[in-house]
Amino acid sequence: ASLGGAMIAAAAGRAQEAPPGAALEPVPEDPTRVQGQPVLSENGYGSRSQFESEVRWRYPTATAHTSWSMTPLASGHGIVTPSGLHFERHHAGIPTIDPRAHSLILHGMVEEPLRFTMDDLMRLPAVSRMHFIECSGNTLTEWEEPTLRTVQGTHGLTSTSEWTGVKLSTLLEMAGLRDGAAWILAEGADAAVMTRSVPVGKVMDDAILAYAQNGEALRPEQGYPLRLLLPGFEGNMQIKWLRRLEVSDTPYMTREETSKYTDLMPDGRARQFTFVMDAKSVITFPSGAMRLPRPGYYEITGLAWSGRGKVAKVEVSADGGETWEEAALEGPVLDKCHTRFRLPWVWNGEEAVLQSRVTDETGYVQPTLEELVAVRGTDSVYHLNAIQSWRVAGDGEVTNVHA
Amino acid sequence: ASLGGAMIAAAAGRAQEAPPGAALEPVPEDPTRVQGQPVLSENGYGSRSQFESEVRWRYPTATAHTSWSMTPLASGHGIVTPSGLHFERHHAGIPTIDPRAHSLILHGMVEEPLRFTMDDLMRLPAVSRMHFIECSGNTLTEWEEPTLRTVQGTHGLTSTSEWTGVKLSTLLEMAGLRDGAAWILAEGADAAVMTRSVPVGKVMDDAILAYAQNGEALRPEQGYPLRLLLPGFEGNMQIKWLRRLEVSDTPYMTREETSKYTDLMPDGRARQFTFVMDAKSVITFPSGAMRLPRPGYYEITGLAWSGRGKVAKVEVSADGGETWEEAALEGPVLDKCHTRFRLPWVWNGEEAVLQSRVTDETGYVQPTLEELVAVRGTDSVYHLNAIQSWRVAGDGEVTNVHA
Amino acid sequence: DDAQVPRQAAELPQRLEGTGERAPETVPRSSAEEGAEIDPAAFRFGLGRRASGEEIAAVDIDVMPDGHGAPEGGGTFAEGEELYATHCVACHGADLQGVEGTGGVALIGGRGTLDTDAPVKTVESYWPHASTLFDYTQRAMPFNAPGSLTPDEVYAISAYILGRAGILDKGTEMDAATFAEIEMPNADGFYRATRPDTGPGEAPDAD
Amino acid sequence: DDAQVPRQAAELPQRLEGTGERAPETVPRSSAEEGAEIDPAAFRFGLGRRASGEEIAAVDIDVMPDGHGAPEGGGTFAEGEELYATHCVACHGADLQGVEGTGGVALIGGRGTLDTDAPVKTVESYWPHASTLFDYTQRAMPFNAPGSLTPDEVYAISAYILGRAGILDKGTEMDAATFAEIEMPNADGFYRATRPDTGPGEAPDAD
Ligand code: HEC
Ligand code: HEC
Ligand SMILES: [Ca+2]
Ligand SMILES: [Ca+2]
Ligand SMILES: [Ca+2]
Ligand SMILES: [Ca+2]
Ligand SMILES: [Ca+2]
Ligand SMILES: [Ca+2]
Ligand SMILES: [Co+2]
Ligand SMILES: [Co+2]
Repeated sequence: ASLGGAMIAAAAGRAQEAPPGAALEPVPEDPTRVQGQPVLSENGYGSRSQFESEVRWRYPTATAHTSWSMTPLASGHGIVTPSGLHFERHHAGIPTIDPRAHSLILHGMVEEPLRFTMDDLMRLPAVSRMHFIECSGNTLTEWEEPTLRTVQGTHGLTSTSEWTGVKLSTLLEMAGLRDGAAWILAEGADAAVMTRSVPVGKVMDDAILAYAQNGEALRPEQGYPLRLLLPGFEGNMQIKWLRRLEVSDTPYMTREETSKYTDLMPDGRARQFTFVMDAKSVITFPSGAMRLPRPGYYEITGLAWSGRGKVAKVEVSADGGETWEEAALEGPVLDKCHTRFRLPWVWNGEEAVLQSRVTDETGYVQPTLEELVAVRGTDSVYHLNAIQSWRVAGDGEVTNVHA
Repeated sequence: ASLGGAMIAAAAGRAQEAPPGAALEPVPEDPTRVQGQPVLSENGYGSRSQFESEVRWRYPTATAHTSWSMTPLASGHGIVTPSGLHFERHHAGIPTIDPRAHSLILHGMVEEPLRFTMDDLMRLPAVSRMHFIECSGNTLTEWEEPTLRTVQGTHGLTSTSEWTGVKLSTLLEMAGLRDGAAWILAEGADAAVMTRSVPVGKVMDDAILAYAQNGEALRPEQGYPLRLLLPGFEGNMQIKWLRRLEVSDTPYMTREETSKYTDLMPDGRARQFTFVMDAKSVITFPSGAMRLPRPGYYEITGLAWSGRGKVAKVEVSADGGETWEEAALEGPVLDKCHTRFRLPWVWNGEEAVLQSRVTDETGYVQPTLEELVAVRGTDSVYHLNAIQSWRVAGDGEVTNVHA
Repeated sequence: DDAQVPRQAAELPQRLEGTGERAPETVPRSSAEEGAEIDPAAFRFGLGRRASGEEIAAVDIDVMPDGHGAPEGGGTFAEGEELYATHCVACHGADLQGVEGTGGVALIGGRGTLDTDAPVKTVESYWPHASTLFDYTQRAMPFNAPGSLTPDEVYAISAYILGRAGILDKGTEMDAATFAEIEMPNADGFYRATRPDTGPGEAPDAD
Repeated sequence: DDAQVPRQAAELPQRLEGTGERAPETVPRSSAEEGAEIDPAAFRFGLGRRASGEEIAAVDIDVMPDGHGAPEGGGTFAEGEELYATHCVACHGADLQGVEGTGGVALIGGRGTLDTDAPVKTVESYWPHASTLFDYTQRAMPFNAPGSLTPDEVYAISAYILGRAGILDKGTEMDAATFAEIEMPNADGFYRATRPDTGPGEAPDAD
């Protein structure tokens, strides 16, 4: 039944291929007159339609092993990101790890150092939580001038999943923290042996050792078989392929918290440990490189999120920030999770500049780029959470602008 | 990079194949010493790990074109069902439909009959909701005696997704209902041209024409490009591959609401239009055909849901219903949606009978099989929502029992 | 000519000039006429359009219990006997008792079994309306070639099955008018139920 | 011998006798010793076990700013020069300015640029701790063969890079004791920030 990966020769002899993630089936002229594909046609694990082809887009770094790929937010729906489209950031590629050969060592300033197999971890008390993960490098091309053209390019380093795993606090309670314990080094089993230092306070609050994502095992790109989840903190800290946790009184000053993921300020000094992802929102429809076919009704929609808690409000402007209207928030509105907003809009065919602005439950309001640059300058690379502007021209072309 | 579908010859020459839904990559001895797979290694749509192999299981009907396959609930996590593992029920296979060739006709007792392309529908105001869908035939093998051995077999015809689409009430408002309109026929474009009559009240309340599931287009098995969603109603009514809606004053008495999906009672008469899925719960771990390796700590977990609203409480018994303890409900607890429950349990190595019992927000309490059979007899086929019992024997074997 | 080959699969999104990004999906264009009055609050979106009579007729295939929707034409038991032997017998059997392994079930028999421990539900014993037989056969049967029968053929086959079931006189020609007249044996066998059955909130069945 | 071939992929779940269902995944067995005292409320689950000294040593590779964790051994600029030419030059260049197209970035230069419009961040100009160079090289470089260098080699290459950066005297042998002594040019260039910067809830930077 399934011709997965194969090709169908069309009438005139042009070969056709299924998009990534799809299997190719013949398309009957009238589907009511011929039996469809049988139940379990794909051996028990289904795939998407051959008529759907949105894909992650890789930012063109010099090598594909240390690179990132971005979620096609423009074609998203609701708040769950399909696992196959979750953004990626790897510093040494995606390791292929046999879970039976994997273990987690917890040591350092603990009463008793512990070793867990994946089997051990799966037996411990579990939690499931929906959270976004955003790379703090998301939007880094946009500080000085509008650079990328689509919302996938400008904002695609954020995705939301339902994560399941063990609270890291459970493991720390088992091991017993020693006096003075303040930081935990998390280390991956990839070829970058990726490391970050995490404050113990955050870990005891809501850190999760996740082994599942959206109801099944973690995807390899997301750290199979085990990743650290630090809700609301920058993605780089949420170490994938986790193999080791070491407790100490001071941070480790790894390459990823000194050379990288520090924010260079205009005075030449740099902020370090800027963990939290400030509240941010973006309109995903209409968005860059689209073209509105003609004046008429359009539902403006997008995503809002905050590393500090829940989204409280999203406002939308169609005139570049002069006037704002409150958008509807789609429930459930969850802690440190993407929240979808929607606002009906009738486009009259004249130029418009669309913006969204989130307020989170702490009262923090998403800044304009101008406000942000006034504090940070344009060379801090990370944590650009400013209001995004999309210009709709008279002919319907939507472009990325600074407004 | 990806050898999707291909085979790797293992050291001793035994060929190995990736499980369905996975791509096969070489497994390095030490993943920290060799670059992993590059970013975008699967052309932009990722797949699951080659070490994960749970699959849907097809109930062995005579033909695979009218058959069903069941979600492997035992390996699930949280509440989202991976789209590739959502249960299936097709009466004439899965049609392959080009969305550009598909349209929806709304006619009958309306002021103005309307025709929508998929493009039209995608432009209308949208909603996103997380809901379970359960086939009312779920658990049908279990009326008289314990028959299937796993929770996949006994309860696998229920799954949860985040659905996005247009409220059907929006379309009815556009068309204008005529006086006396009471029922709507929904019709699919599959080879069964599947039809069900739906009360207008339900439709105006919360029916959705869904075109997306878990953040991307509907999967073909779930009705691509368009399905009807009737939160809390039996799955069969939630017509897939939807092509037509006709409004009338009386139900249509289709085959699926007379010959099937009616509940034969002991007096020989049958209940018709038993739409709502009563509250139900099941322990997914430990569950049938598992074996507890030895006495010790186990977290009992499972799913609860109600077609009438939210889950209010889940109680768990380890002694066949003599004593009950309240389980923790994992948030968010959503309307007409799977809710995960958890309860720590220390198994002492002696025989135990595990049961779960849900109470929904209307106060309804999941019945015992005895209570249900007292009213329904054992020949009504559909809507078996009784308490499920799993016996844990002294050697750790878990079996399906009536207790 | 490439332009005439319908694609059977989506191509990858185009690469954008300059950045190499993937183009977003094309913004859907409505099938509505241009210049419609738009007022979202009044459910006027300028999206979708009026369905024509032909468009409706092409899909409005249902037949209701009173015969509403039944097509023109007709057929007899005798015609049906031959058609059944051609199109149905392989799966439902010469005696209409079904054929194991095909999924084709028994179509007749089972009267008087519904209140027993082993109820047999067939068109004859269980189905409350004759229209359902016509409607279902027309839309879904024969299983290997659904939608392939003409209205005349479906009338004839229905007459044959109802005849074999002892419900319809073998001499009667079946047509649109027949539906209102036929008395199915189990016509009164159904009632609307109010559930739930058990526990707090219990409600009695409503007849 | 089949039993010795490690599977590189999971097989489909077994079929169960009688029903043909797919077997659920095997219930995980803990690596803990049997008979442990169990008290979930006190976080005693009888799951997992004590990590041995060897198990910890096998993965405890980090080196901290004060040299904590640095391995035994040492290396010189001269040794490092040769090793760099073998293992690093292809991507980071003979002048340590990086090589376009390889992803290998500049390792030296950039002093005095951090407060300009075009800051150049390198080990020399930006990195606050010498330990990070050793730690990172040991864990992640060379990119094409990570983890392949001996401690002596990493010490030598670090001495070479820091020497070329004008940070370490070319005559000094680098070893575990060196980390505490080296003064990185930008050692004082970092501070802990309290955000957010803007809007209600604004908080000033904490130095
Ligand atoms: C190739 C096999 C096959 C052929 C030929 C076939 N059928 Fe069927 N029939 C089936 C199957 C399979 C089902 C069950 C469909 C389902 O599960 O929804 C069925 C169901 C039915 C039902 C519904 C029975 C019930 O109790 O709900 C009727 C009525 C029916 N067929 C009539 C016919 C007629 C009339 C013909 C010939 C015109 C025909 N069938 C030809 C396989 C067949
Ligand atoms: C095959 C190419 C290649 C080789 C050989 C190589 N590197 Fe690198 N190096 C890279 C890449 C690519 C990166 C960036 C890695 C990332 O994105 O995380 C890097 C990063 C670094 C960095 C971090 C730079 C910064 O500013 O954060 C240092 C230090 C470094 N390499 C040192 C070395 C040393 C020392 C060697 C030899 C022992 C070496 N490299 C060999 C490609 C290479
Ligand atoms: Ca799409
Ligand atoms: Ca699994
Ligand atoms: Ca009709
Ligand atoms: Ca019986
Ligand atoms: Ca250490
Ligand atoms: Ca600059
Ligand atoms: Co990052
Ligand atoms: Co069903």
